[in-house]
Amino acid sequence: MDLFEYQGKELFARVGVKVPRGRMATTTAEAWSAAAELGGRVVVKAQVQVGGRGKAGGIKLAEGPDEAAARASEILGMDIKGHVVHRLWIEQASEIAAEYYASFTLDRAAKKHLALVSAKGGMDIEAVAAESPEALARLHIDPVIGLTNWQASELVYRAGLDRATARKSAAALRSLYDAFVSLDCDLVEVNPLILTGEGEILALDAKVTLDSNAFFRHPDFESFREAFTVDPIEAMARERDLNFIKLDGSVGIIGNGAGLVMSTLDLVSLVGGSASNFLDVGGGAGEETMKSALEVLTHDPSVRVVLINIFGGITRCDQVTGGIIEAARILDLPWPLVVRLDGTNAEQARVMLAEVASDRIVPAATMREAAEKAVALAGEG
Amino acid sequence: MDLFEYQGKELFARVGVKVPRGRMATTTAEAWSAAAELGGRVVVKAQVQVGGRGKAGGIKLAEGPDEAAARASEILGMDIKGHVVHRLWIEQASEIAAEYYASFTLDRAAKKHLALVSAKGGMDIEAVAAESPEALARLHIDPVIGLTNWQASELVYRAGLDRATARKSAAALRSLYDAFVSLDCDLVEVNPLILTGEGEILALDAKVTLDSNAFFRHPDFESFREAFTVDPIEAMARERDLNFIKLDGSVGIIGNGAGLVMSTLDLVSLVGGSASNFLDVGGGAGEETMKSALEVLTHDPSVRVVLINIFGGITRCDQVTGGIIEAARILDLPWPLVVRLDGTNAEQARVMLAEVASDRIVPAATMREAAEKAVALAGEG
Amino acid sequence: MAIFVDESTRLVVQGLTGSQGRFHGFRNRAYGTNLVAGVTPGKGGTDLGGVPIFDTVSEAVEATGANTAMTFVPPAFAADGILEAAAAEGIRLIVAITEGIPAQDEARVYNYIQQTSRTPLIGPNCPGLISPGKCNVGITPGEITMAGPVGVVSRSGTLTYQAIHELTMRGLGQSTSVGIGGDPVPGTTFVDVLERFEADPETKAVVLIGEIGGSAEEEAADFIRENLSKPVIGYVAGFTAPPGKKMGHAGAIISGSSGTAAAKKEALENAGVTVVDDPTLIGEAVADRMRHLTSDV
Amino acid sequence: MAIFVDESTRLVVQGLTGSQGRFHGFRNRAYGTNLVAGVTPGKGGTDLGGVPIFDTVSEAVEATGANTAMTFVPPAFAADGILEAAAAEGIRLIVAITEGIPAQDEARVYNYIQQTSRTPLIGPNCPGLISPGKCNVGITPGEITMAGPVGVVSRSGTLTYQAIHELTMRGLGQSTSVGIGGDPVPGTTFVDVLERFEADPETKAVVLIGEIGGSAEEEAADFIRENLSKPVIGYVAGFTAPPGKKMGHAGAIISGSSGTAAAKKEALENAGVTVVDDPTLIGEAVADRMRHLTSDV
Repeated sequence: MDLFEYQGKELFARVGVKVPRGRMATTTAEAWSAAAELGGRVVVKAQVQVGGRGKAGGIKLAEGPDEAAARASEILGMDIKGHVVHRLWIEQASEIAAEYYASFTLDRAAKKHLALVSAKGGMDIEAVAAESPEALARLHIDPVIGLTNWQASELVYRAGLDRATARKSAAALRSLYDAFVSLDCDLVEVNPLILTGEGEILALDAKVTLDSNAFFRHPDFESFREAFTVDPIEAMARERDLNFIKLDGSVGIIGNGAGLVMSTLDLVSLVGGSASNFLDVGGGAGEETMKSALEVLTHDPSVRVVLINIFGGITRCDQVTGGIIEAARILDLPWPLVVRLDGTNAEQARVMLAEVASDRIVPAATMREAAEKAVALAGEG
Repeated sequence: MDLFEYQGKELFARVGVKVPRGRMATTTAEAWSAAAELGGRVVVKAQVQVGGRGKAGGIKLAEGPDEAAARASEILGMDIKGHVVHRLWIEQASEIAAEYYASFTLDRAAKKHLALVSAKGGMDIEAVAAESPEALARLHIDPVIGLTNWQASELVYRAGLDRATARKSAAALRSLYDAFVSLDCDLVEVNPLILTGEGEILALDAKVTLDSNAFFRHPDFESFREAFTVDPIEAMARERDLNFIKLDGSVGIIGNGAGLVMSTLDLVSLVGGSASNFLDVGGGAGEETMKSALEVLTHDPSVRVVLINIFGGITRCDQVTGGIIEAARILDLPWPLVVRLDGTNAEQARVMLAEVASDRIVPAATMREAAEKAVALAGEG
Repeated sequence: MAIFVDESTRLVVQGLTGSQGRFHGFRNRAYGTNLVAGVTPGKGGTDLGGVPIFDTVSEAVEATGANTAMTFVPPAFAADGILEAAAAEGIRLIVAITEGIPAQDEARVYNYIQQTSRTPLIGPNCPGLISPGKCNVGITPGEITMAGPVGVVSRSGTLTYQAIHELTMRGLGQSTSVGIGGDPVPGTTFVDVLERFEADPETKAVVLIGEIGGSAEEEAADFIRENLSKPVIGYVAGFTAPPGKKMGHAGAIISGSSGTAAAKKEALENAGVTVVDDPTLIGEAVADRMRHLTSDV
Repeated sequence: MAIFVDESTRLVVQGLTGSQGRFHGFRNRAYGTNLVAGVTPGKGGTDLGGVPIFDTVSEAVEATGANTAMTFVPPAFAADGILEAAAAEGIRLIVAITEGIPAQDEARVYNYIQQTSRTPLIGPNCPGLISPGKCNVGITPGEITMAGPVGVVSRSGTLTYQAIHELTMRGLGQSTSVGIGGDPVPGTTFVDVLERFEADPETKAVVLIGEIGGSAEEEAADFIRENLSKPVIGYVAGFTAPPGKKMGHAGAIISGSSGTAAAKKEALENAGVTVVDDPTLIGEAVADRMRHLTSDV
């Protein structure tokens, strides 16, 4: 789960990573109060999950509350690369002596944590890596013992950070790494990490991706979701424990297993159509799950046909078919169904399906045939 | 540093190992107040660093403050195997459903931590190991990752602890291990670790040995020393950073390096004498250190002769000799010195020594000769 | 032969008394797998369907000679369970079915096992593996498989079944089918499995099922080019997946420009792999490559 | 030959700019050791007596080809420094002189190195080692040594010098003298060193200096009986040490009935070691055993 800057900074502050003092605001009035409370110069920052906020005019300096409110009114509602600004982060302006870059993530190929640190912060790190690779220190960290003191120190010296404040920088890196591990993050990226005029190291930005698999250790993290504007259909699917992602096409897809569903999407595209969603009912889906999945899709007006692709393992095809038939009976489905079933109890399921086959429920023998029929019914292919 | 039970329990409570509530007392009045404050039945326990307190009458139950004071007056001043009782620990009496044994230490041969857990607590664990080895679970712990949850659980089941409360026992073992590591202990031993009538696990005793090398991480641990009655000569030596241990004989020993000093003790014994101490001046000792060491020995009335055995490495023999000559001049040493020097600048030192040689300063060519001369001068050999 | 599991497998299931562990453990036994023990702390000394339950893996191993552990322990306890299995002397393979283990736990456990016992770990978050006719450890439906010369290795679950189905439909049996799982740090990679297929005389061709995210397919391609003498038929899912969205699996995500299906397909093709765009063509492609193989011989 | 250090040693000193590191580092250089670099974080780019200083060990290794690290870092930072040296590619030996490292740190560092780089570590809390005439890494006074056929291994510092002195006085030179240190978890044990002496053709006999505490001498005895073809002369200090008192070294303590000098002497004698009661007899004992050796040949 990708957090907003203000959420990341809230977590940073909680675990001891130093950040400037700040307040969240959703209105100009709140922006005024936040600036008044913080005192002095403040920065008004659009909270959107997209890069290039600054260039787009989403980050502005203000001398006091009135100016902060004025800037807030300019920024709220702004559209930054398709992201509308609903929230602001108002924070004390920092005096910047140097801008660094620091991130911790998992390097899947090396199967170790990867630290990236650079003295060239505040700019696009991929550009730094391409143009001045010597300014980017890379170091693998063994997750068994974590970031050692010598590694933090090595990162500081190799990245060419200010030597006089090397200890403080190393300590800041250790505290960022501790945040990365203790908060169960997939990514912690701070750009820029700044050296202030007083020689302090502060995280001026916070890009934090949480691992939702670890939420059982951090039950309060669920509340971060509230800040996200979620597609209502995705929210409905989540409530029903269905793995749903909205896409741009017109063929609704329901399948079991992420790989099989992705593969179905690809096949639909290959035969000239396009999927309107990714919907994985998971392992062991029965009648209820199928009804539930179909009901979710009835709320998506872009769907013109639904392709159901099930390979029964734990999942029993006969149960799935029962759910489909039941749903078709009670839900008044607005579109035709193309159904392909294989695996556990498929014979039986095919018999059930044959009995109800019509132009609204179309059986298919293979994935390919199912994709072709669905795309034809969607009027795409 | 071996702690008293009450000190160990203070540390346990600090890091979350559950112990009965208790208070320290050094007088019967304090014992009365402690019992009154704690309420209910209490146990009055002699604080001595020796096993078998209970059998010796050093642990007694009391129904209330008056009885606690009475028991305290019986125990205070008692001599338990040569240890006089100066302190008491008064704690709430616990209802005991089962007595376990648990310890964590370093297994030097395996170079890993070693956990020992038994369902047969409250008795001598070496006897348990000898008589019913199946009742003693042994498990090595990799210090890199520490005690894992499965290991704590395995210890509980292998040791045959109560199955209904297995989770609590495993949690107690983990918290004891955390104490062992986070407090930098050489040993944590709890005998008995009890299961109470309410199903709680409590440390009813606490044998804790702290690693003094780690005191830089725990500056407050130094204060534990105040509770120990220290030999005044040892205290003086400690102040001067000399490594001194009092022994029973009459030949004072000064040397550089623990191995060489031990070896000198052995040689004195081999030729029929006995050392009155172990005193290691360490590496790089100069004039001041030698004077300091000799001065410490002047306070020990059992010394009849002092053998100085130096092998110069970093230590320069001429400087050592300078210190000896200076000390002999100003300190009015009450005993003769036998001096053996080898290594760095020994030639020069022997010349210096030859100039002052007398029946009070006796040079020796080898360790063996030095030991023989010293023992003869002590009137032992 | 076969790889990882066969008639000599003696299986202990961690979490056999849980609903998932019980269902699949006994399904494996029904297939013919030698299920010798279950482990559930606190239930030691009991028995489930004739299988003895132990409190610890090491006791199970001592008592039953188990050599393969399958983990159905819930995510919060799974990392610890895998460490326990890895520490048990005698366990030579761990299959972790559990889905949803935190990534930090997986990274720590993977590296620690590599640094200590080096016990092979398949998964977590995987369907397990099957050597048809010999042994099934995991959730693969045994009915759709048949014994034969094709090795299958896959990051996906049901897509693997689809591939097996296509093979079986064409009379192409499988030596072993290994689901390595969809998490970012799988204990066993494509390369590890390919190495074993190369060494297994029974395996004549390999089907590799990849998906978006990470660089496992690219590493497999490098390995295939350098080390594999057997024909490989590939399939990659996720050509139409949008960047930045986790497609079900924690590992299946396109980050920036890396991890796309197109790049993976290209890498595999450059290594001589026949990559099909449609999973229903897998069987045909394998048959085709194996025909050439036979005519070569 | 010689073991661990010789003419090919390229030494980097961690903490060269500290008073101890400087004194001994340059003393080693004066002896002839190839001191190529120093490491002190924050002082990188400077120079001390012609030796370049680096911020990190890896930079020192890259720039100078250092292959041996000696650590004089203070106790609070020494464990981290040892880990740094162990992680540096190219470092094949670490000699940790630092005294007073917490036992928990030592245990963690020792096991981690064993599980990862496996770089040999001598010490901590040791006098280092010397191959007379070739290389001195540590605090052994080079003047008392001479090159020759006797390997020396010891848990003690000055007692080692005493032993070397006795050998040199009798014209018995040393191949290498290794002080493994007096801490409870030495990185290198008697057995590790004996193994190397056995393999070193230049070493014809071995002097082993033990002391009370632990069971290292007993393990050495087992190893000698099984594996050593060369004569071993032993000495054990601490016959008169009282139980329960740390005799200077953290490791030198008799606990209960174990770790006594008498038990160690007996174990060594049972393994065929000539154990002397008086360190001044070491030279004579070695000469005696070596005479037999020559007459055997």
